[in-house]
Amino acid sequence: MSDLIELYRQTLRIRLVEEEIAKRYSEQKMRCPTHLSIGQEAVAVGVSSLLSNQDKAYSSHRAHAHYLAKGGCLNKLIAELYGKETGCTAGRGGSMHLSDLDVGFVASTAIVANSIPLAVGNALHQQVQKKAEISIAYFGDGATEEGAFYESTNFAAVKKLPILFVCENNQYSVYTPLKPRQPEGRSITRLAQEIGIKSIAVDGNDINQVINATQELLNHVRSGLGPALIECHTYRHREHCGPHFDDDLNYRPRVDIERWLANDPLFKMTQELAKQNNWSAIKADIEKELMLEIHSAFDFAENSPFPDPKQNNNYLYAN
Amino acid sequence: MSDLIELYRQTLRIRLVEEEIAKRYSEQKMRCPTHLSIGQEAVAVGVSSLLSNQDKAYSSHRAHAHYLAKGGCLNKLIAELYGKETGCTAGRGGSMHLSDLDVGFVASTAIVANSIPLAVGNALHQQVQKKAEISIAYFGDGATEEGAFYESTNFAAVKKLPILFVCENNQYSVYTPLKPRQPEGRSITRLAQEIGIKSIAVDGNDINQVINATQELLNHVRSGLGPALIECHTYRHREHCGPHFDDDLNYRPRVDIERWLANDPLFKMTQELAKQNNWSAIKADIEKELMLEIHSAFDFAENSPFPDPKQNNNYLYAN
Amino acid sequence: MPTNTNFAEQINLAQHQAMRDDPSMISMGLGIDDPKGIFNTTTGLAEAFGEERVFDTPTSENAMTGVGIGAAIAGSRVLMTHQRVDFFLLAMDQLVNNAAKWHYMFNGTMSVPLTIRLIIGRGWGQGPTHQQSLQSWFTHIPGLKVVVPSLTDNVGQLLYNAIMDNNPTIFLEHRWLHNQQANEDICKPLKQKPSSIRKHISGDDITIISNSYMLLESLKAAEILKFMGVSCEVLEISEPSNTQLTDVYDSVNKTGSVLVTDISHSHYSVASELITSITENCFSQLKVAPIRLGLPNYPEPTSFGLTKGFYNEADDIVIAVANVFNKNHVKSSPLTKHDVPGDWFKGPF
Amino acid sequence: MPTNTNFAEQINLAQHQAMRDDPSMISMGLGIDDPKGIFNTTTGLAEAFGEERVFDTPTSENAMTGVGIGAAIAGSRVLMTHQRVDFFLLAMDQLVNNAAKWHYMFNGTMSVPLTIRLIIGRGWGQGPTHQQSLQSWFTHIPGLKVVVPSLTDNVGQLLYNAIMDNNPTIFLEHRWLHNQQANEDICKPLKQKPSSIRKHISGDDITIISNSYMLLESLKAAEILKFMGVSCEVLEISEPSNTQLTDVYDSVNKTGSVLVTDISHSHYSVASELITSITENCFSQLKVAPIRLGLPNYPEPTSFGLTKGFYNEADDIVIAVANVFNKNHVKSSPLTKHDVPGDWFKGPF
Ligand SMILES: Cc1ncc(C[n+]2csc(CCOP(=O)(O)OP(=O)(O)O)c2C)c(N)n1
Ligand SMILES: Cc1ncc(C[n+]2csc(CCOP(=O)(O)OP(=O)(O)O)c2C)c(N)n1
Ligand SMILES: [Mg+2]
Ligand SMILES: [Mg+2]
Repeated sequence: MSDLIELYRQTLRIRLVEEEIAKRYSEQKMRCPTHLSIGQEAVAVGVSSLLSNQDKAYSSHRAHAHYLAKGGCLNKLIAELYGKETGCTAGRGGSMHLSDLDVGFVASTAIVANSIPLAVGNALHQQVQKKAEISIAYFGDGATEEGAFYESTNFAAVKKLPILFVCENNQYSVYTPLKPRQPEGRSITRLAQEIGIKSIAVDGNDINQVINATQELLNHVRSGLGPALIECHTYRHREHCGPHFDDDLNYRPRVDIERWLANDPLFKMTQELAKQNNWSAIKADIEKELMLEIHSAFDFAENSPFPDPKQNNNYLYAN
Repeated sequence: MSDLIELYRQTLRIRLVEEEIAKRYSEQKMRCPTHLSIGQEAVAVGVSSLLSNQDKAYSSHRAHAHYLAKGGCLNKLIAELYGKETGCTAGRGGSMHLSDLDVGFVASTAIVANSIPLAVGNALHQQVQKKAEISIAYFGDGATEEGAFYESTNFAAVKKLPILFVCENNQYSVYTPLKPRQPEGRSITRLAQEIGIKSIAVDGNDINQVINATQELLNHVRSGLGPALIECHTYRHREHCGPHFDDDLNYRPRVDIERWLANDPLFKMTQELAKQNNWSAIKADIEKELMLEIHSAFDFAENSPFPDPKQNNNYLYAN
Repeated sequence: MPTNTNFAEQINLAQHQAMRDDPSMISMGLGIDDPKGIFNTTTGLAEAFGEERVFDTPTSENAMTGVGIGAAIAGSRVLMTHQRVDFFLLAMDQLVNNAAKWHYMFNGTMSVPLTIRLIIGRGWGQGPTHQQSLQSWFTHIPGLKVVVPSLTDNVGQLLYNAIMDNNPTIFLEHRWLHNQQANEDICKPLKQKPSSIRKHISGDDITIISNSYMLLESLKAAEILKFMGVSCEVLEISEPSNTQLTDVYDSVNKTGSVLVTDISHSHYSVASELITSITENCFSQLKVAPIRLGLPNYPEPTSFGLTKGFYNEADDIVIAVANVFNKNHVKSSPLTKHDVPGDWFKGPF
Repeated sequence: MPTNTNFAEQINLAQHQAMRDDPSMISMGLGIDDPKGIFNTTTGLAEAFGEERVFDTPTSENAMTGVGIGAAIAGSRVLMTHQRVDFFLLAMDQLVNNAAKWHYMFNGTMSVPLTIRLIIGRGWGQGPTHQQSLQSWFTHIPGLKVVVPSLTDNVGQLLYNAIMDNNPTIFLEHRWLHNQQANEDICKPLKQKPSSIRKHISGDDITIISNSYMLLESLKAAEILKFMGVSCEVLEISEPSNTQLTDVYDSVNKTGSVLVTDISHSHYSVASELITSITENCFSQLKVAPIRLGLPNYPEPTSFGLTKGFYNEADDIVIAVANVFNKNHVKSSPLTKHDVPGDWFKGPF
């Protein structure tokens, strides 16, 4: 149970961070396209609970949860959204280019599927250099439509590279449902299996399922048997990019929305945790502590200076 | 049996054409990279026996057999190899850019897998315009490693497009066997199935298998049920590019070579046909007639003029 | 009373008209039938022409470009739309090896009536991979046509003609122009051929050549320079792939000096090409070295703090020109934030 | 007695040395360990360093480029090889959106020690999609280094230094140079820093700027022009991404005239950029308009008949220069067939 409390705390932390971002986004101070993970946090928390700082993760445009769950510095994340010198990339990359090398979160990128090959390259380096660590590639269902996904998984399978592919299938790419993008009956899991990747599909909102499947797959990957993929079915609560709810646009069936909101990962964990003695007090404490941390991160960001445009000339080339 | 004789004639025709190319290639008059299909002809002949001129085919760098089996003009093919004005593209494209629109052979291209999306686009046009015809995309095992193959088949499956994908799996990409390119146990057929394409694997050197599978798949495609793929296992006899045998380089296991040479499509057909009355006389007649046609095609090519470089300015843009 | 229209609306109109005029036309792209309709530029198309002719696609830029080319070769007229130039980098093989060369390579037997709309981002945190404008790449490739609209009055005409042209055409649309207002009655008839070079202001002292968003800044700059006593001739080149530059040479031969603005990196750019062509053709008339104003040689950073000064504005043009004529100009503070085109833009894209 | 070597061999040597010097280096590409060893440039590498470090790959140019970038970011030094530039068009997203921007975008915290060898085809039926040379594309992108070798004496040095450089570098190798002979003792030490601009012939009347195969033709042209009484200064620029052009400006300021040769299409090319930079910097010293000699604005046709005159040769340079100095020169017939670099080349690639 204490494990579950910690998982809950992690999940709630990401949720509260992103809700705070959403709340303040319209102030026009976080001036960069921002994709919230609200509703999908259990995937990142579940997977990361089985990783060490040595393991290296890459992600996509929707990376806040992956970054935070991996241990990425909260202050740097918020400062990056504000475009401040103290941000992950000192304001060069914004929300879609997060990085915290200290905890093995290498990078997220803004082009769909184009960080998948990078993660595979990381795994190639690990294999050639005989490292014990592994690589993780996070991406969405839309990314699996890119040739880059297919070519990368094929190569990882050929070389039996130490990498875990994590697909968050939230059924949408921006406003577009699966239908015009993938044929009826498509299973990303079975497809990956035929590519040559050990794969499991789970309810990504159920953290126990995520953890159990990840554990099984990591055993495979860490013993050098080759790559693996976990497909996590999940759902995003808010608009694709930006802070708002957008179901007034009617692009998602109402029944789906209701079903998935009822299947919210925090809600699910709470059902279990409510049995715990003293739960409401514990919960209140966690929330309070988290809100303190979060407010302090926003203060940090707001109070940090903008980088000086004179620095724009730095780092065009490495030495 | 008369069907089989015709199939034999077609197959032999392609074989003899290419052997004549091989014989003369070192004269340095056919000055363009040329990929012979010797050993793989049964695929093209079998598939084309079930197509009409309305059906539209695209192919790759190794396109002679596909072009000829579809009914492409022999004179224009040879003239193109010689870079003459009377060639398929009047010398602009060479061996890797064949075309004969009169018989529905739209084009071949030189970049691996990059004509597959074009064929799918052709099928899209056919579907939107409600045409009865279908499209065919020929390509090799190496081409299935390109994202273009994956993205194209996915889209064809989404839209249920009228297209037959024909994969000639000759186990090699240039000198490279499958091992460093595709994971052990890979089946292109099963992979295509998971992408959403009805698929069958056959011995591509057995023309009956090719025809039967193609017929089954074409029934599916022509009734509007969506795309299909046939994977034809086959083997190239000569070097990847150019006229020579190159097994002195030892990149292919000797046992494989022997097994596949014994499984030569012409050899297989002859075993059946030898039972026919008068077979040696029929065979001799066919050969004689074909050699006449072939020599005349080479004469045509040799006697045709080179195009005038002054024409290079034409057709940069269409009107 | 003339009705108001804007750039996005004219783009929308041109597509509606083309779809009506050619029943073989199809239109595809990520999100073209979604509730936002690609910044309202594709709104209503799917409803008007049906989902067989107007449809969303998988996220497969490379193959989908090939599909567009294949459909075009087969006889469809094809329009494809990408929300950013940057995403289209995945499709260079199809564009360059197939689309650009097809008509030529097959000796005129087939053609590729394909238009690809690419939207160029800028500011408000678009950052390194959501703001590139690669017109010099596209124009380097023989066989492609490249169109770069600037003003609401002819953007519809340019797009309509690009669609109806039987060649692969890259249509580079700047996000900051979408809200540009105009009266409908100044808009050029869609079906007329557009002129690829337009003179917006006549002048004697210097020729300023611009396109896309930089044209707006150039026009502003010319106004300011007029008050400073410098008479600018402002030319717009909307089709950089057109090699007929007589109008440009005539202007430079008259003024004897030229400044070329560019929306992309200066280095190896449209500006480089134009200055070289001008130098080759007007050498003896040039009084001073030609000037180019483009982006510096590093990617666009994301932060509001870092993008200050990254882009050239009217003031930068004024300063560069004033310098030639030994005058002085001091950069003024912008009225709106430097990273938005106006108050209408609230992000995120 | 000095031993003979050639261009391909020097490329091979540089790779062997780099693999030895950096145990973290890996090398991959289609066919690099095959019996032909990419025109003998990669022969022996897999044997010497093992198949973990030197390996063939699936035909997946786009993702494999990303894999190379990812491995480089992780700490491997990476070399990738493509038999033609044209195939690499599939990988522009990885190159431009990731490799070029990575060090910058992540504020210097990571780097991409990746070199990509791209071979440029020419003649003997290579045709429209086996002969493109896109150096102006690559050099337009901030953050890439671009190296274009010309001569056997420093090609090894250029490649070794490209590999050891911690930035993504495009190494554009012309197929027609592979057999270029030289004495080993003129070859520059691999581990010395190469100079990115070299003066091969000093002269007073005109500056000729070249790279890659065109340098050989320029050197021949300068010899002929000498007999005609025109003194040419011949410069080689082997790193077009290097913006330090002082040596070029000095030369043009001295001669007052310049001709830039280019192996790619003239339009929007390296030549355009150089002429613009030169005009900006040497305007007052220029006596005549700069001249560029590049490929015409259509794809390379395949036929022996059609490629005649497609490429510029020494004679074309001589004619262009002679014209400036009011002299006459008539094109002579070539000694070997126009579509091969010499008798050693028998096709097909
Ligand atoms: C190559 C490319 N194409 C299009 C886009 C625009 N885009 C940004 S996010 C996104 C949705 C991707 O969907 P998915 O992979 O399922 O991720 P999700 O947003 O659902 O988390 C798209 C299409 C892009 N960034 N890159
Ligand atoms: C994108 C690209 N990469 C590499 C090549 C070089 N190449 C030409 S043919 C070929 C082999 C392809 O193998 P496969 O698809 O199996 O066809 P096969 O030659 O066996 O018929 C390769 C790698 C190319 N033309 N295009
Ligand atoms: Mg999704
Ligand atoms: Mg093969």
